[in-house]
Amino acid sequence: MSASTQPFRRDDGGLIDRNRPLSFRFDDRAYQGFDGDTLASALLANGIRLVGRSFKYHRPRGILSAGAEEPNALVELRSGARREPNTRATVTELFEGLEALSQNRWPSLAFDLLSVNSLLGPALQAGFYYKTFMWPASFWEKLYEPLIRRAAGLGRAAGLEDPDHYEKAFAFCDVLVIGGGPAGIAAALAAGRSGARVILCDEDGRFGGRLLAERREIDGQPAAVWLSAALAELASLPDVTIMPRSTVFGVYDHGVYGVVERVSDHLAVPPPHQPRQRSWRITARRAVLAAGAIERPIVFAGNDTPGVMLAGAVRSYLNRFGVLPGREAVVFTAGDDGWTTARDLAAAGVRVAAVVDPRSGIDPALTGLAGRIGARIITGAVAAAAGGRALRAVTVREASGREESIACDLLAVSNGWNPTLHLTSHQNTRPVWDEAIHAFVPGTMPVGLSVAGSAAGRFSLAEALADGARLGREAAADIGFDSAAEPATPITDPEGVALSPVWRVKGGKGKAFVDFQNDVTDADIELAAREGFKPVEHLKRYTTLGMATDQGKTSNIAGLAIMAEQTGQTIPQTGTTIFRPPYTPVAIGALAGHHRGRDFRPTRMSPTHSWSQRQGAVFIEAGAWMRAQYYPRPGETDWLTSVNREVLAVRNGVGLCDVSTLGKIDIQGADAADFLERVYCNGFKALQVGKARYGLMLREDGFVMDDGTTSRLGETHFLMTTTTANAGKVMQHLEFCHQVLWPRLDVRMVSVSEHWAQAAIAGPKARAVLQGVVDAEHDISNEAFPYLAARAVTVGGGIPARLFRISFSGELAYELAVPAGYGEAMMDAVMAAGSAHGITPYGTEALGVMRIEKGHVAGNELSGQTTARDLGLGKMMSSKKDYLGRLMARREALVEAERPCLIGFRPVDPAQRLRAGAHFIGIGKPATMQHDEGYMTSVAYSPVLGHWIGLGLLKNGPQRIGERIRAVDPVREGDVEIEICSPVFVDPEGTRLHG
Amino acid sequence: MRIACPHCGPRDVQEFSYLGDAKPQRPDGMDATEAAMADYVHQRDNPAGSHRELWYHGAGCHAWLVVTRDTRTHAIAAVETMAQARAGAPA
Amino acid sequence: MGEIGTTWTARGAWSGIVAPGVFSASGAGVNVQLREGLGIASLIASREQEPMLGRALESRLGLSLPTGPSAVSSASHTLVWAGAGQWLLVAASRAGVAEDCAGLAGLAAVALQSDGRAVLTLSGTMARKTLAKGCMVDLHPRAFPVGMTALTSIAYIGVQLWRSEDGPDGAVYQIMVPRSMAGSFWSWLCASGMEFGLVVATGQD
Amino acid sequence: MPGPLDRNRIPMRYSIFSLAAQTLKGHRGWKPAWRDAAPKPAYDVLVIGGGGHGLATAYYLASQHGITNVAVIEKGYIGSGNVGRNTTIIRSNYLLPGNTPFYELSLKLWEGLEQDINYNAMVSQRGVLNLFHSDAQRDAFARRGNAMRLAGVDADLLDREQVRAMVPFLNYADGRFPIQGGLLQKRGGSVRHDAVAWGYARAADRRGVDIIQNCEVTGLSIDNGRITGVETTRGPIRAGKVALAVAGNSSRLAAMAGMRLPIESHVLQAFVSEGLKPLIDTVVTYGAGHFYISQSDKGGLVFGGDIDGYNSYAQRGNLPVIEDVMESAMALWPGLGRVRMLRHWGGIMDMSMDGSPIIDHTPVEGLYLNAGWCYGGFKATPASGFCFAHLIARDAPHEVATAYRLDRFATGYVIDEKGAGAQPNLH
Repeated sequence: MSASTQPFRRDDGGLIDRNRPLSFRFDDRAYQGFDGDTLASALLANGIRLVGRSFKYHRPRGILSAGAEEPNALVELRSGARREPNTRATVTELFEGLEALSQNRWPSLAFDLLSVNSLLGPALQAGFYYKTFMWPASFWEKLYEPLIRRAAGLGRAAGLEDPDHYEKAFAFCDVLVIGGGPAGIAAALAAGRSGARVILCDEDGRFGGRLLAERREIDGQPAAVWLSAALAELASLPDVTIMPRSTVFGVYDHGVYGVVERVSDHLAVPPPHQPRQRSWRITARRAVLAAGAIERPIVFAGNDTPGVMLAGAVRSYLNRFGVLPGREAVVFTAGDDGWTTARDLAAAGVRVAAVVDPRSGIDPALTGLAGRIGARIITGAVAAAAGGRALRAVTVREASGREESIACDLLAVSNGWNPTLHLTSHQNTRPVWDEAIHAFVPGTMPVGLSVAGSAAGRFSLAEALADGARLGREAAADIGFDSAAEPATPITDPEGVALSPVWRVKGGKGKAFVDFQNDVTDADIELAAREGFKPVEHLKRYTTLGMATDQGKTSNIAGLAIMAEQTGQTIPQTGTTIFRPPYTPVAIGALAGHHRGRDFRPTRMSPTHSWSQRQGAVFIEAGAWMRAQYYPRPGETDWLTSVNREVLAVRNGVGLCDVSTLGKIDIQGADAADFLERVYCNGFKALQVGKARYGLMLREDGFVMDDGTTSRLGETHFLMTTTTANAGKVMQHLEFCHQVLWPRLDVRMVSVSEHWAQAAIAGPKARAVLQGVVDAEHDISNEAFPYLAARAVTVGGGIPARLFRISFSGELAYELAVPAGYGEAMMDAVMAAGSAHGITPYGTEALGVMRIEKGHVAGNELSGQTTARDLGLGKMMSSKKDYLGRLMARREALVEAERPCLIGFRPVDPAQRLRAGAHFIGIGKPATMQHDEGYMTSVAYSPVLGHWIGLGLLKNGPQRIGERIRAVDPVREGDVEIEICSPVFVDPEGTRLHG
Repeated sequence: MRIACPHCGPRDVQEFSYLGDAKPQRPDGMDATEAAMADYVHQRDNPAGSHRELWYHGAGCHAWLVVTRDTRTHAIAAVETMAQARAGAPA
Repeated sequence: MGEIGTTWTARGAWSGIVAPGVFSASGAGVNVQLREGLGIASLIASREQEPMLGRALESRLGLSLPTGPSAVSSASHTLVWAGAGQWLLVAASRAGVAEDCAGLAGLAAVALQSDGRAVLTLSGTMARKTLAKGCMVDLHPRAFPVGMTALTSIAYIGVQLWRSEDGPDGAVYQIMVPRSMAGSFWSWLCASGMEFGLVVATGQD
Repeated sequence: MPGPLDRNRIPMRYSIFSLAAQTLKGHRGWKPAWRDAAPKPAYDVLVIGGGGHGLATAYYLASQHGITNVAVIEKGYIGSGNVGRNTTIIRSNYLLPGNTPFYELSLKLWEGLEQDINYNAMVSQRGVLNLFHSDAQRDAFARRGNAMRLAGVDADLLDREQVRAMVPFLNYADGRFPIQGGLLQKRGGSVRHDAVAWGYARAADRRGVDIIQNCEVTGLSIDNGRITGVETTRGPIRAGKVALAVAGNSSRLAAMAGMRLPIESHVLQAFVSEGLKPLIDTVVTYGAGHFYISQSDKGGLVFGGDIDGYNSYAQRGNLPVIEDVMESAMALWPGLGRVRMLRHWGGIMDMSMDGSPIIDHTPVEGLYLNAGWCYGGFKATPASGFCFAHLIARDAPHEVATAYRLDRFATGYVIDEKGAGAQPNLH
């Protein structure tokens, strides 16, 4: 395959596979690139310069860099539900069929109507919006803001459910090496040779870092030779893991690193069962940061014109991708490094019109090079670039002030490099200024992290290799992995690193950009200084400098330098911003992993779940559980019909309900009773063996925490039940009480919630049914097994079970517990035994109706804001013992007479419906907060009474039975006259219970 | 963040839940005063620096632990079981 | 099961959740053996009775009580550390576990858990890589040798896992999760292991 | 009434006209938004803390009470605390009578803020929608919505279909915790957070308040139980009254006066996505996890979740909570999978024992405390300043802030919206 369709592709060279052409589309036109290309290199190979429009002014923008720092070349990658906005073309590996659209332009990239903003530019300076759009106030939401919002933003999110899946993973290592360039590889080799477990990550799909972009020699041979040998050795070390396409995005406490691995992003769609991305939590005892450095642009008029490119990026495109970023180049450099670009351009056949360098006394080796490649040397600076959608010429100003225009389609800019030290500041430590290299270098480091090579401001290849080897070795040795003799550091070819940075060239015509992506100009920074936004955080927040998706990777320093110039301070006096994680933006899906949709959190299934399914249950989420809500029968069209039937079946006959979800805690020990005395507000010492008791637990602050029945199975053996919702919380609480408060108590506890399936059998015929289930040797007659009896029995011919005579419904009722595996068999056996009695399965709705009919409190009343007294349970609070919450429950506010207390309600007009959440207001009183007397906690339709009933908390409630009041429900436009009544609506004498 | 559980070894913070300052001691018994209890329940030193605090290894061994941690840096100086903490606590 | 002369049928913890089969387009990197019918009891040593408990178990089962996070096994029983002063006794058959514990009164608080756990054995060349997608504990062979156990959580589900042995394809892990969350655990395991290929079998070993 | 002003020092009013005029002059005429003042030896009132609450307090001392011999001292730069680190939500959807009128005053002040302080803080009343996922949650939201309506606050209880019509892109298909409806406060919304600090600073400065940056308090001068001034890194400053408005650092300052507070400092993380074209035009909170999300005028999705849960002054958190937030995001809104999180950061929250704030005297005469804002401090900024200024000026609480007493933990008159009890990390 020839490169003829790619006019800017070099004939040979580079790390692309010319035998594997790939088709792709950009803005709906078809192009070709090669395997090994990035989208950016493929676009450049096809002569595409204009790739996007800027954020505020909609200026035409091209490709600035060849890496993750790219501020301009952001595209919408892929289409439909897979569309990924703001994707950097420079790090997007080309794949067959890739589709990308330019963004932030309308109607088209070449002709963008919003570029009119450029004309408004003078008014749209930093902070302009703080100064206007204030009148009239209502216009903000109606007019100004919608306009601003529509114009703002970059790409368009897919807006559809992401079809790909993600996962998480956890890894551990002795030494994590971040960055797979020469320093990182040397570090991984040194650590790996010692036997340490090493993980080497690089964001690129290919290891080698800058070596891939440079024409360098190591030990007298092309660097590629060293590189392949080093990678082969790493691959041979069993405890070294190499992770390509893996970005270490954040440094967290105690050696935890966040890493995102782009498993399938280099493919059109993920292969079957493969995630798109995987987010890793890597725990490393030591880490070496070898993330390299990021080249710095120079601020001058028109510096954002497509065709102005970082000089190092030019070398990447030439050498790694075999692409000519232009045909007529000018190099503008403030250091020796730019001259290398001139050399490489010439070697690739690009005409270098001039090398512009403001420095005097440049190394003659460099100036000699210019002569050999036929480039003019101009001592001066580029003051402006012109061309609009593609660079046509640059204005060069000599030291004398003389200006001339030089035609070119590529300007390579070199202003030195900033260490990629972002990760070092993730724990809020600040980088420090190194005057010798005119750059910030890492300051105080996160514990366990060291920095090698360019990331430490040691920019030469020789330093990278030496640093890497030394730090990799030291990191391993630090934790006990000693290497044999240190191998000699490889010898590299010479390189120049002299630099005298130029932050800004003033006086050119047009806007000079500091932050390309947020369209922050030098004038914006000057304005910020004028208005007093001088501290660097103010500068950043006022101008939005460094706040774009690139977090200012190419802009922060120039911004600081210009502010320093305005305030007459140095750069370090002006300050630096700390970089916040993530290093590069991370897909939300990746960090969520498996946990979305149904898998957001585990679902707990009762051991009788499939039995309920077979009975046709409608299920409902109840905290972590799925519970049977009701069991509709054919012909029942609404839930209330089903629930009414279930309630009446229980009240008139017998019903069966799964209650396995209750928390069950086995408590044993000589002091178990004493322990219960302290955690419950009511007494437990006197509870007889074989009996159950209702217990109420307070928090230490005196409010009710949880309730449940606790049974004494033996002298030193109790079984506590908790509410479903609080099971875990109560277990933790009891462990706290035992381990922290009262370690001297001889008590042991363990959750047995999962082992037991439990069902309530309730209704006048419950005993008759149970007698057909419980093995005959157990006498469960009313005399032998009275109310609140709790004993071990057997069922089904010897299966160990527990039977409790307790009732939530107020009926004669039992709870039967069997090992969970027998849960469904128990339900079947109870149904079979009950068939003659018309037994009916009932769900949580009917359970709720019956507990409201009986005035029992549940979750809506146990709100954490109620006291025992509020709930009518004040008498349970013992005065004879110390227990959790005893003293705080006595506080003034908790015993105030006026506190709303639990009471019952019924509508004066029985046809009217009640609603939980309605507030109580006196008849004739205005519905205002001042007249609010409480609220309805729970309501139900009572099929026994034939009308709605409610429980609620009302000021002086118990003293007001018979009084009428209103249940006001403005959010549902309800206002119902209700009568205050006893909270026990059914069988207030409790005769059914004892039947 | 990692916490080295004395029973289980170093584990991710995700396995633990936090209660707070380990210093306040519950005024136990019938003689305790409401004021002392209110202080125990509500008042905290809340230092910026070394802090002895209670953590619960809920997703692990269910042990309550005393962790000495710097609230400015999150650096952990010690993790003790309740028994160790009591043995080492100043009288 | 069916240790008792009952007509009731017990339902396994994995029943209705996962059945034997192959879950993948290709490959068989992960073997899952669903284990039903184990006897499980939690033992918490009574105050100052840990040495006595150890001796009782030693004489009864020939296993010495682990004092740290490890598991010891005989042909029929495993004792797994489950927190300070706590263990799980895992018997190959649930029928005998109550009897195993019968002599421990006074030495330990015993609570049966046989039906409260869903248990599986995970092995295969990709077992560790699969576990790494949810397990927050370092399972490298050096960090997690044969016999080691961890109480931890995977995908927000509490697990007890131990490396029971090394087989031909490397480490073999035993994993226990709460019965009520077996479905969610399988959802995670299946999603995590599919790329390597999961082969599920039932195991009465 | 405004105090005496130095007319020459007043910067010009901000308006479309001044902007146009300055545009023609190349913006050369803009003056500093506030003076960078040096400390004077003494002030009538010294406000410690140059965050939103401190600056608002100073502004209202001047504008409402004519007290202008006031300085705000800030250890770093103004707005460096939570006012510049939050998720910018404003609302007054509170349940309890101790809270609702206060937050409603705050919302009313937000509604007139820009005209009052002549600074566009982009107060955007786009609505705050709290979703519910169970019957019990619906009942609780009905209770809360009704409490709001009784207090004169707008509230609408939406069913599932009404929610779907408003935010159709959420997960209504296979959510672990299905969306059943929501409580909507239409007047809630968001504000450009930094602008609040700058706007109050500029407005206070115009009324004569000194704003002193890089001035850290190192000690409180207390004489016979009465405050007389403070020691700072820029020397001692005398003051008749000293007002603490230092959020996460409240306990550290209180300790200088020998006080312990019912407060723990916790880290709350916040997140922003890359800039996107408009996706969501309201604030949504997920009721089945801790998660809230909105979109800034610049296009970034701004979102957050639960606090990390441990005491921290580090202004940063850890991965478990970050992942929890992302999982909630995906559970609620599966279309976010390919949207990228751009930055995350943390703030220090002064978590109180009942989840509600304190605006009160302290046992030290002349020393006033404004603290315990938990993670709700931003929305409270105007009313906090307004009521704190009232307390300082008149030595009596403002009528909507009478419940925010320091002694309420001893008396039991706690304001516990969640019913979580005296454990700060559960609020």
